[in-house]
Amino acid sequence: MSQSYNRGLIEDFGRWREFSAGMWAWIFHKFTGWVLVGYLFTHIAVLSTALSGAAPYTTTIQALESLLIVRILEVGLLAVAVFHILNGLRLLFVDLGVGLEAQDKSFYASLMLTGVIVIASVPTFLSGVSI
Amino acid sequence: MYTHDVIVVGAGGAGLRAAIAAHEEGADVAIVSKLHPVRSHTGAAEGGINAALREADSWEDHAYDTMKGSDYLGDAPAVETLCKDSPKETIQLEHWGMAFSREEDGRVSQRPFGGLSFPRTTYAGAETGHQLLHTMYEQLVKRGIKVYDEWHVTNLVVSDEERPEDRSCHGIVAYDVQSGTVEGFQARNGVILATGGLGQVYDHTTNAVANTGDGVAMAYRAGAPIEDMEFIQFHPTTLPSTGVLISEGVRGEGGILYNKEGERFMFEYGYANNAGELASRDVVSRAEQTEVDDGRGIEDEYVHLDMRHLGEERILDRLENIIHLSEDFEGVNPLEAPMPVKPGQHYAMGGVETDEHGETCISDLYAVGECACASVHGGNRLGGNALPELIVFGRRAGEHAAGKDLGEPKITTGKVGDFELAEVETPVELGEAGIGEDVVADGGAAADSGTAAASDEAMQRAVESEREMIDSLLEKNEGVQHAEVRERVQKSMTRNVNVFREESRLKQALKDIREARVLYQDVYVGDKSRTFNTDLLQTLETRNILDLAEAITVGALAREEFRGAHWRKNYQERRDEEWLKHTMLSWNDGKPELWYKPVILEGENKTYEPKIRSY
Amino acid sequence: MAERYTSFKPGGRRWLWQRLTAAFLVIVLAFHFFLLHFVYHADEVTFALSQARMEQLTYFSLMILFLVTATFHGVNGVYNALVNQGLSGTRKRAVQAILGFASIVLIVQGVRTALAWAGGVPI
Amino acid sequence: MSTQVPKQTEEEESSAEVVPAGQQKREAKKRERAARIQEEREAEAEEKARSKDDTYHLKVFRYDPEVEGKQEPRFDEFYVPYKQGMTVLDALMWARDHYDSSLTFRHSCRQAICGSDALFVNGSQRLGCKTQLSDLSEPVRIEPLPHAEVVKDLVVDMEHFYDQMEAVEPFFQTNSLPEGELDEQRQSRENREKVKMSTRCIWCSACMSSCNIAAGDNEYLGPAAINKAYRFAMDEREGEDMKQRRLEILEQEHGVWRCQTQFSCTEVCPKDIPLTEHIQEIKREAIKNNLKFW
Ligand SMILES: Cc1cc2nc3c(=O)[nH]c(=O)nc-3n(C[C@H](O)[C@H](O)[C@H](O)COP(=O)(O)OP(=O)(O)OC[C@H]3O[C@@H](n4cnc5c(N)ncnc54)[C@H](O)[C@@H]3O)c2cc1C
Ligand code: HEM
Ligand code: SF4
Ligand code: F3S
Ligand code: FES
Repeated sequence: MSQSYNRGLIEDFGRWREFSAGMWAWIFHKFTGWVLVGYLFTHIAVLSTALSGAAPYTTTIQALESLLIVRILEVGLLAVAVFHILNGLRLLFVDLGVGLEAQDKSFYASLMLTGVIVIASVPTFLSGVSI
Repeated sequence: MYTHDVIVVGAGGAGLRAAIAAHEEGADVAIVSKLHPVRSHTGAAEGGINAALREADSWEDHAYDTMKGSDYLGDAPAVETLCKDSPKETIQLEHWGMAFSREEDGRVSQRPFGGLSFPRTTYAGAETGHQLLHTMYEQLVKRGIKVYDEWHVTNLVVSDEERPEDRSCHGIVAYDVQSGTVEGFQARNGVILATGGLGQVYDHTTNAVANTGDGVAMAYRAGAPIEDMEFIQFHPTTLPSTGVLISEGVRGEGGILYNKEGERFMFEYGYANNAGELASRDVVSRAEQTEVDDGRGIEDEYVHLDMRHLGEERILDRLENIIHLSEDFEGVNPLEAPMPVKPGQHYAMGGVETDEHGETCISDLYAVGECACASVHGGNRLGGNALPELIVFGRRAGEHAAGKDLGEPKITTGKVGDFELAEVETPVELGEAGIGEDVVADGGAAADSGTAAASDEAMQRAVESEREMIDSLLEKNEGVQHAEVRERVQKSMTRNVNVFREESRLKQALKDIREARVLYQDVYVGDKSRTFNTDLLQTLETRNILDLAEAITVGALAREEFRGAHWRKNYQERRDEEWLKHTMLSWNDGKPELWYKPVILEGENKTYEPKIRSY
Repeated sequence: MAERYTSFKPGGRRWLWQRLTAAFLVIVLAFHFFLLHFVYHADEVTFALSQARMEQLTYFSLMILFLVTATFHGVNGVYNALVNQGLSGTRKRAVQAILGFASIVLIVQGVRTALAWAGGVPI
Repeated sequence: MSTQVPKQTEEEESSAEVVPAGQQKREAKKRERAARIQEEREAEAEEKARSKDDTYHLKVFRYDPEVEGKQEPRFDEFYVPYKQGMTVLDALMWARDHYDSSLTFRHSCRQAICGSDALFVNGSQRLGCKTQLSDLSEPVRIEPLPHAEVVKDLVVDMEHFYDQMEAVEPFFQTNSLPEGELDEQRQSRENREKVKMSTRCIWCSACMSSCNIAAGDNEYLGPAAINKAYRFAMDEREGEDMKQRRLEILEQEHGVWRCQTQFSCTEVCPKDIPLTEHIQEIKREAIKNNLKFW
């Protein structure tokens, strides 16, 4: 072959509109997984303030928790976590060979359920925040 | 230039089997194929492989059925070889892991098929050919046999003695589709042609686009005689837009054929008052064609095959795959509407004349599979007899080419013994138009055989002339394109040399072919690229289509009788006294030469006396 | 040609552990979220409350286990994702080192914090 | 409507070689006639396409490393008259035979068995011959398979796919063949049923092209090759020891563990092979197999 044309990865992801359920599930799962590790690290970092004693810890946490933005981020985290859990369960079933024909439906179900749970818990998450 | 002991052209069932056999005999073998092996049309075969495997069955019965099916135009030594070897070869496939359908006890399944006295058609679902092709390709991979895929073979390199029987084959010339280079492939021991069918001679066929009969045409032009070309099998129920086959199962379950007026024509017009839709393939095909010709076809093209009355449940249960075929390829849901069907070219019984080792009269040149004529199918091929032909004769040719002693063949090749020269009156000149002045060089004749040096030189020259030919095709900037030429021939063949053959129409076809040949003198290739130039390849193929269309028509015009698949309007019966012989054509200085040779009816233990072919 | 003969050890174990930790995490993470956001509300979090929980051995060990599994699951997940995108050779080894190091830091820091709360290993 | 690059033809005309004088006159005449036929033909085609309001609008990817004007990939537009039952492949053939003979694509069987015409049609991998135009929205966008290098127009380089297919020892192996050349190996109906779907693969590479993992990791065996190995690993005729060996091959670094169950392979497979299911089954077999040694 004299020459050939490689369209490269950029173009591939230019096709995102054409991705199917399984691909979206994969992308969302990836994304949420990364956010969760990221959070895990920050979470431990914040909690580490406890090492310098009870007072600094309580103030840090309460200062953070009183911020609306933190609460909103927490709702986001919940969404991310819930989706990752639900889709994770979906994947576990897929690994066991259960319900493969309904894989797209179970993905949509995970999305929907995530939405419902997140909306339902907004009041709890936002309660007591001082604006 | 590449050099191997044995070169196999084509990688369908026949080519693969030949390569494996030659390899097992210790030869250095390579396959050259215009398609990657798994793309070969053997994959399309559905029905099965006939083999007498069971205690209650015998190869003798299989041979009897085959002779009868051939309408006594098969040669007994070839037929008997086929039937004797088929069981062993079929089990060989099983040992290679082929996924045959199975019985309760774990043995391979067999089913009944038209024209067989015992259910001996061994099958793998409705995809026997696919399984066979892939199983054999796997064995090729296992053995590491070299495949030059997407190399289009354009010519044979054959020495140029006067008589074809004295010639020998040195190798081939091929065009690399990806890069556009022309190379020679020298064969120390032999070249095996396994290029498959020639369905593209017609515009409506169950064959693949790649089935352009290249091997037959190349061998023909190199001097090997071609045999019984007029015998073409047509299948009555193929989808009009693609030629996809709708199996006989639909009619077997009770599907009904209707014409435009909604009449059940098989009965209403008395084509088959007893059997109706279940009459034999050729009867149904001719009935459909008559309806269309008489203006009772839908869109002047096809008839309807209706199975809705069978009820959804029964259809889903037994004919589910038909629903998919009709929806995918014709866009018709057969649960809601009748399926359009029409007769389509299906199989070529004729081909390059060979003996039962697959060798042609040119030494070191072999032909196997659908491109060859040994002859096992004679006037008509039985369903399930082509696949065993591939593996039985593929193996034999491979072994013989690699040097194994298979004994003296009983079938003779070339103009020897009792042959009979003949003439047929044609309305136009036959053969090459404008010989000697055209860009398209003749059949690769080259220096005499003998020494290795002479062979090298012959190869060189053949490659050179092929390069020039291709360069000149690419350099030309105006003229006609192959699609135009091809379409003309295909249309005329379908109109005139179809299931019905009458003198005036056959002559018309010859005139059309002549015109197309003249037109082809002006052919040019629009695509100037060297990379994957399918335009160029199709232009080369079109030349083969021209030569073969002519051969089929000449044979059909000469044979004044009704035998097997060959129907002549004014000769409505088989005429054994005169026509129990093979139609042969030799390419003689650019012109077809007609001759006949006797059929061999003497088998190993008995002689097959011609009987009336009725079932 | 796909490389068939490498020194690579079949990836099956890490794959299996990813699933096993996932199954475990479903329970613990749900518990964790529920406890810290629904039972105790976010604005009520204090050092003392955490301390009270941490002083129980079961809770303490559950949290340590939680930390370890989550770290494995998360870091292994990230590693897989990178490898799937064709990471190999030195870069792969570098990533292994970095991720391994980060995991250790995370776990050590987490354990130290837990110990600070519990005031030593609770017995 | 024809999309041949006009500039290029002109250039070639001027650079055409000089033909001997004697031949010239005759050729000129022939050429004239041929040109006329060609023109009539194209005019007729256009006429036909226009007169029917039922035409399909195709946008086809074009690229040719050698032809000026095509070196930069582009899309060409074709209008093809629609006929009941017309497939994407039929439309491409029509466009090639009536507008632009250099339009290049692989095809052969026209019945979904040779696997040569997997294309990217309106955003998903399909066989041209098995896709009805009437199921598609216009314009019908036809591109070569993603993730593969384009050789020309719609033709991609398949070598890598073949390599992957052949890397899994894709051939039957057993240590216990029956003695006699006429003795079959026995296989239960259930077992044949189990491997049946996996044997249907036609090597079209649609699955491989659709898999994001295969796109990211070129060494990944890919769904088709894993399915091929599954076909043998699950065939009871091969025996346990062979199965071990097959699992080892599949467990290689770029083997079965790479699959992230995206399901797109299963969705695009024209032969309806449950690829993800087979891949997952192999993963579980591998785990079971490994656990045995713990
Ligand atoms: C739809 C259908 C159903 C059928 N069903 C049955 C059945 O049930 N039972 C049965 O027994 N038979 C059946 N047949 C017939 C049988 O399948 C064929 O006769 C047989 O497969 C032909 O095999 P082959 O190896 O000769 O050729 P093919 O499989 O056609 O292979 C030809 C090979 O030659 C190569 N080639 C061609 N030209 C060139 C060239 N110029 N240069 C290089 N390579 C070239 C091609 O690439 C290809 O690899 C069926 C046929 C069709 C069409
Ligand atoms: C709570 C229940 C959880 C479940 C059921 C779950 C499930 C899964 C599964 C099955 C995978 C594997 C996907 C694959 O390889 O195809 C995965 C990947 C991953 N998980 Fe989780 N997980 C959970 C919690 C977490 C947590 C708490 C974190 C963060 C620390 C996390 C981070 C990740 C990451 C980073 C990946 C890799 C994503 C990728 O492929 O890029 N997960 N998860
Ligand atoms: S598995 Fe399906 S999609 Fe993949 S190559 Fe085989 S037939 Fe094509
Ligand atoms: S699309 Fe790819 S990720 Fe797995 S399920 Fe299919 S191989
Ligand atoms: S042309 Fe053979 S699969 Fe489409």
